[in-house]
Amino acid sequence: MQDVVQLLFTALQISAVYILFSLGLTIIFGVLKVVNFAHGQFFTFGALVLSLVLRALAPSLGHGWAAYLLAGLAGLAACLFAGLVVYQFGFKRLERDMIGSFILSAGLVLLFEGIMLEVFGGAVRPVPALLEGNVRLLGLTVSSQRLVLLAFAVLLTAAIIVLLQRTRFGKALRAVSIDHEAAMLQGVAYRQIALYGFLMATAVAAIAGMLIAPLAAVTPTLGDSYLVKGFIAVVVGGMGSIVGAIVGSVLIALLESFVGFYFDPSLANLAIFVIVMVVLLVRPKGFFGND
Amino acid sequence: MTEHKDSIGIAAIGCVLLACVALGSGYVGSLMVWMALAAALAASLRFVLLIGELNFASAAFYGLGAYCTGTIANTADWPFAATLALSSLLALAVSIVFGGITLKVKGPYFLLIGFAFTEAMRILYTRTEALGGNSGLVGIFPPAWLDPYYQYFATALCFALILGMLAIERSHLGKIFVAIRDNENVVRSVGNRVFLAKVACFAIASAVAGLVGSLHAYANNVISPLDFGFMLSTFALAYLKVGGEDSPLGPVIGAVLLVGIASWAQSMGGSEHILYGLAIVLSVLFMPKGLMGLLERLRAGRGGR
Amino acid sequence: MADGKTLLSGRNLSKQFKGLLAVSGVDIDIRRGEIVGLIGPNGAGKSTTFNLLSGFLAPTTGTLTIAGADMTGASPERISQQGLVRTFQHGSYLPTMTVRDNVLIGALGGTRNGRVARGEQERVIAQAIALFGLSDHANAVAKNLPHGLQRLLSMAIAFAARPQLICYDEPLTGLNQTEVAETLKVYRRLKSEHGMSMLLVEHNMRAVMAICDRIYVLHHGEIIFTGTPDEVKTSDAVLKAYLGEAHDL
Amino acid sequence: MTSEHTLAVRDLTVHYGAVPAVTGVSMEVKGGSIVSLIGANGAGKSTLIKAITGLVKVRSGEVTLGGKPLTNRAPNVILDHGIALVPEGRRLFGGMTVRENLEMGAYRIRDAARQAELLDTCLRYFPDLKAKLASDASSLSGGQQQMVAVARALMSAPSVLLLDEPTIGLAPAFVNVISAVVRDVNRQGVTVLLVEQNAEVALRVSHHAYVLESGRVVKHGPSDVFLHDPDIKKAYLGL
Amino acid sequence: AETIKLGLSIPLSGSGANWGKGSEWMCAKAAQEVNAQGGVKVKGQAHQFECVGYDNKYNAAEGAKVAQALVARDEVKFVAGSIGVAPARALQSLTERRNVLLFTAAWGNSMKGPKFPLTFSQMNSPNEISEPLITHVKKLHPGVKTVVLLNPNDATGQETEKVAKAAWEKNGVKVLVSDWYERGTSEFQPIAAKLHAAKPDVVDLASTPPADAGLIFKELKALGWNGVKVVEVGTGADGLLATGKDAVEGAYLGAAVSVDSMTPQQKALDEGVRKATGESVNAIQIGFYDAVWAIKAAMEKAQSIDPAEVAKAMPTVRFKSFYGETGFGGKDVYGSDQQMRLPVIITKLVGTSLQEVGRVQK
Ligand SMILES: Nc1ncnc2c1ncn2[C@@H]1O[C@H](COP(=O)(O)OP(=O)(O)OP(=O)(O)O)[C@@H](O)[C@H]1O
Ligand SMILES: Nc1ncnc2c1ncn2[C@@H]1O[C@H](COP(=O)(O)OP(=O)(O)OP(=O)(O)O)[C@@H](O)[C@H]1O
Ligand SMILES: [Mg+2]
Ligand SMILES: [Mg+2]
Repeated sequence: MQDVVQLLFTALQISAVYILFSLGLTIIFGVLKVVNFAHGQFFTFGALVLSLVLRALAPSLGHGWAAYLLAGLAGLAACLFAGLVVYQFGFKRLERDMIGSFILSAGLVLLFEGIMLEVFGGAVRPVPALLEGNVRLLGLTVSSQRLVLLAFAVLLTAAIIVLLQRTRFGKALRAVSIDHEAAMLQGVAYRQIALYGFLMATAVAAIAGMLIAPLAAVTPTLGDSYLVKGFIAVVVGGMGSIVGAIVGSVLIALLESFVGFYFDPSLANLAIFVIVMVVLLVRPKGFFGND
Repeated sequence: MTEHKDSIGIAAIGCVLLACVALGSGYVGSLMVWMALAAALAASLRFVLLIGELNFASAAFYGLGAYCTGTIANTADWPFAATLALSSLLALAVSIVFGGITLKVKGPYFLLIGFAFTEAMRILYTRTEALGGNSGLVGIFPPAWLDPYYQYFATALCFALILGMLAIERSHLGKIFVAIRDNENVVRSVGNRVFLAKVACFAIASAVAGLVGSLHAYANNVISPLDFGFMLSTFALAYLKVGGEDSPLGPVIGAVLLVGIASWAQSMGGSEHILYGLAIVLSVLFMPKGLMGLLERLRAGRGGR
Repeated sequence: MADGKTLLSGRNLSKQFKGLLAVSGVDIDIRRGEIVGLIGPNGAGKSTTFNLLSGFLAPTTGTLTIAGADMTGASPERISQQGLVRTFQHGSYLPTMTVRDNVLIGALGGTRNGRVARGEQERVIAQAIALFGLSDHANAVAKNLPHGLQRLLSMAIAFAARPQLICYDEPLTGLNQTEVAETLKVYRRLKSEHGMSMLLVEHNMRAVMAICDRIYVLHHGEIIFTGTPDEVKTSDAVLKAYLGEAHDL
Repeated sequence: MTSEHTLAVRDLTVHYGAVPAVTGVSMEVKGGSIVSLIGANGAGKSTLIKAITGLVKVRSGEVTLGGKPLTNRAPNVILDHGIALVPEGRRLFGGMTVRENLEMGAYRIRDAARQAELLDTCLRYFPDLKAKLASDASSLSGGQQQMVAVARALMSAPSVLLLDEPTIGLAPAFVNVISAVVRDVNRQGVTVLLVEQNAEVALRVSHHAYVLESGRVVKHGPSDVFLHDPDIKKAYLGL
Repeated sequence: AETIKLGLSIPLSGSGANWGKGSEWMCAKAAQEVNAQGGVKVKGQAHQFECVGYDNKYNAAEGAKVAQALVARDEVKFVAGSIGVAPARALQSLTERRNVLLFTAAWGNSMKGPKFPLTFSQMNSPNEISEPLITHVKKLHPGVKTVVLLNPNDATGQETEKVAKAAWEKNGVKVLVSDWYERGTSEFQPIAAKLHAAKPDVVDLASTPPADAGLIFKELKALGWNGVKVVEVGTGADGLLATGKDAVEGAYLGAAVSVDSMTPQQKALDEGVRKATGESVNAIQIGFYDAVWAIKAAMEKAQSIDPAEVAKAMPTVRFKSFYGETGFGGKDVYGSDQQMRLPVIITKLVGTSLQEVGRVQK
């Protein structure tokens, strides 16, 4: 019983990162109809910049909140800038060409990974936790950083849901995802909205990368395994659906925890891929897909 | 008229590669085989694109063929031709089952289910001791009588497969494939069995991928699970896109070019990725219809003047 | 009604979409060589009925018999093999293919189902193209055709499958009156020269009245009236539900 | 109304690739009037409308509203100038409810009260939609979708309304409804450009008419002249 | 005199990039030292060494491409090092047929032995490391009764697991669980939870790469576990510390070198690798340095630059390795003397540095 509770809690914690990751993917797919393989690179880039800036600031600011805030902003800014460049000179030119933009993103993965390897090197970069130590909760031990991550995930997700469901911007994003020309005819500035959507997704990826950095091996390949899981979460949940991305992420985290615990972790990976196929057979557009 | 032009173009490229095998050193021969394998895989990907689906599982079927060949080569003393045939048939059989279940799903979902299948197969290989686990299988050699000519054989067979797929594309069956991509309800409404046609398309492409995988195993002598990860499909797609997916020549030209670049970039170490990535990015951005599209435009431009 | 002349017979057909009963208890019969119209206000359930008859939707209740065989719940392919071919309200053609290849797909469907003999394909294709006045455009790509020709093309595709019953969903929308007149001529030839029956969903009243032998009027998913064009014109119920008071026919 | 809502097109040429679809068209829709644009299939009517609303690029020539140049501006910018379009093929947002579709129509109206008011007006024009407000727009029948498309354009409170074949696929009763709505909207001061195959309907509601053939204006004049001159009817309208 | 090309098949991208980069640097450094000392003297001629390395991306297909490029295109006759079982096997399948001498850091037992007369191992494998290390740890912690094992699900992991399991059991420690995970895993919580649930005295992460090992120990610490930590074939402290922080304190490593106990010359090499990769030199990279010196010694002993001749001389040479003078052995285990004889250095993480706690010279 204790195991089950612990595992549930583990799943919850893991799913926090997956959710943040897959939210970005699903938004980009929704708005731009791009299956963006390069999403993981922004995640990685955020973490790398954070580690770099934190180290630079350590002598003067130590590892307090101030240092984190500055480093976090730097990471965010760097990612947003990269996102801006990638959108303006890349995806924008391939509007709505699913295959073309997919290949473009695959090319970007190689390009970015190569560049990051040159710039940051392949060594694992240590990143101190924002909050050190562990907390005891309901008889379970949890690292404080995980709680920070969880809190951010909940807040960001809630914010995004409100943004998409309640605001004019959100409605415009949805309309654009369905028929961008028709949306323009209603006065939606498509290019601008698409750019904002892309940057929003990029920002979420960067934040997720920076939050997981203290708990992960920060190297230029950090995002790779999240990418695969993130995509599966999005597919299972239904591409373009926010709720779907969340449900998919939680499902994967549950599988990972339980199958990993009761069988073995490598089998858990296999199970995840099998599940995705089964789900799609039963619901060809994922749980919440309608497009 | 243009129909013949494509076939002749493909055959011509095939002949050039064969000639290079003859002229070049051992390495050039290997390079030509890799180009031919890549071209055939990309052509198989393009074949499924006829029904409008991106087949990311092509790497899985390629791997299936390779592993089937590797297993037979390591355990039984089968004739070479039988091994090739069985590898292809295995891919065919599995693809009929897989396609029969998954072809209800479309677009990005089909792409990603293929992606999942590819990764699942890869993990399965790593977990199966009989298949050599993560380190894969070794000692997959073509029979001694063929060994000196294997590079010719593999290159020629790949191009024969590409031409064979082109012939199907040009047949009535091929027209039905394209019609399904255009509007499957119309195809269905006049009484064509759409689902059957889709599975047929997928199975043909997969059988080709399986056969090419088998050739790959013999060409490299060694295979490992990571050879058949989703990156293989991604690269095949890049060949297709850079060459231009509208033309049957596209995958061939794309494969020859990009495999050539990769070989040239090999010595750049880590920067290889940068160069290769850049090549893909630039060609997608500046040649939206691939090299073939660019050629077409140039020709049209000259004709128009 | 189960005599040899009955080609299609739907009994008590209904379709429920979540909370909405889009078609309810529809009885419909089409005899060989008959041109039948299906009219009704927007949202009456005409396209839904079409989908039920052609197998694109499975009925919630009811049975469907085509050429003597029970086709209830059968797939579109099965129903087409039984001799019923339909078009769609929108985009009922293959945009990236040439006119010829579009028609070829229809002929191939017929070939598969034994209605077009193997050696006959070329002839059938040529006939279909000529019949619908597409001869000048045989090698044009469908998506580049003007809308009117695209409409004619979709009819040609269906014709090339050589069905016994062709169902056209709003085939005349977007055609000008000359084109409408030409098309009606073709319909008459389909009936007289090729012995085909036809079911038409159409809002162009003048055309419907001119061509149909019999008309079903659908309203809120139910058949409210059946009769000859003349009977329909004089029915108060129809006028009220559909034509609006001050409409001249 | 005034000339500030006069939509004018001067010497407009539009190509698809190398093929011209509209060649040197000049046209004027006087502020406050209803103008119809008629012509056979493929005459270039939709292309012209798309060029005005920024959906296709203009090769040469000029589009102006009340003298302000609007050539080749993005569709959303065009809408900001008060020009709304009911596009060919409806282009509803499938997956969003009818209500949300209408709200999207009012995207540029930020005032909630004004939005509610506009919604009321639309539902008055198309009472059938009341029952469908919460339905997915893609589940509507063809005709119902057409009503949503018209209503959605009205939700932006346009000063110029362009309609591309709004009666296509509509039952006769609804054709009359659309005509009535067009007239009513026009009485409120909205300038209307109506594209129709159905020349009779178009000529009955409009003040002035242009006939397009193979991408060129071949004839224009007051609508009643068109409607009553048998020669013109025969030559240009196939009536 | 001709310049002799030394080929390398190494990962230069992906997660193994750093191993490859460091190896390339070490090879070049050794070649430079050899050249500076007047090169390789064979039959009165002084040959120079030059290293060429290509990215094998850790898989067989790329490994085969590298093999063709090295052997068929560049006509390399000596391979001074290769990393990764799958790509190394692809290389071996060519080198043995084409009379090319091959050094490899890959541990695959299936690659070694009399069947492969031209293949040599440049690094200690679990066969050499496990038993001395585990025996030593048991000696330091006589109280431990139980252990759990975790390995990546790959060739390296599979071989390590067998040897490690046997070694623990031989020392009277019960193996409660032996688990596997997929390389490239990023979330180790479930794995840690499972290891923790077995309540072991020792956690042996065997061939788990250092950064992953750090993450696992960290999760274990969060769960409240604090026993004896072993990373059997752990190659360095940097990765462990980067991810594990204070949770890896006291971990025992079997394939690392302690910088504190390095000679000035070793320190200089460490510095160089650190510049190239950002991390301390590790046992894999050292193997590339050693291989160059071994090849030189064998060439001079055989007085030939023919790979077959050189290979014949190899088992009998003594050469200057990173760790001092040594030679080849391993006949008892592999059937031929093709294993470089290197000391097993047992180190312990104290604070942020490794301390040597034992050294076993076979
Ligand atoms: N897939 C669906 N899901 C839910 N409701 C649907 C669906 N398809 C149709 N409907 C509803 O069923 C009713 C009948 O629709 P149908 O398309 O059959 O009308 P129609 O008679 O063809 O109208 P039109 O002349 O406008 O094309 C409409 O109210 C429509 O909203
Ligand atoms: N996207 C396109 N690419 C190429 N040609 C096109 C495209 N859209 C339209 N055309 C061609 O341009 C010409 C004008 O088309 P347009 O749609 O403007 O005609 P229309 O008058 O609106 O006809 P309809 O009444 O059928 O809607 C036609 O010949 C058409 O085939
Ligand atoms: Mg309808
Ligand atoms: Mg039009």
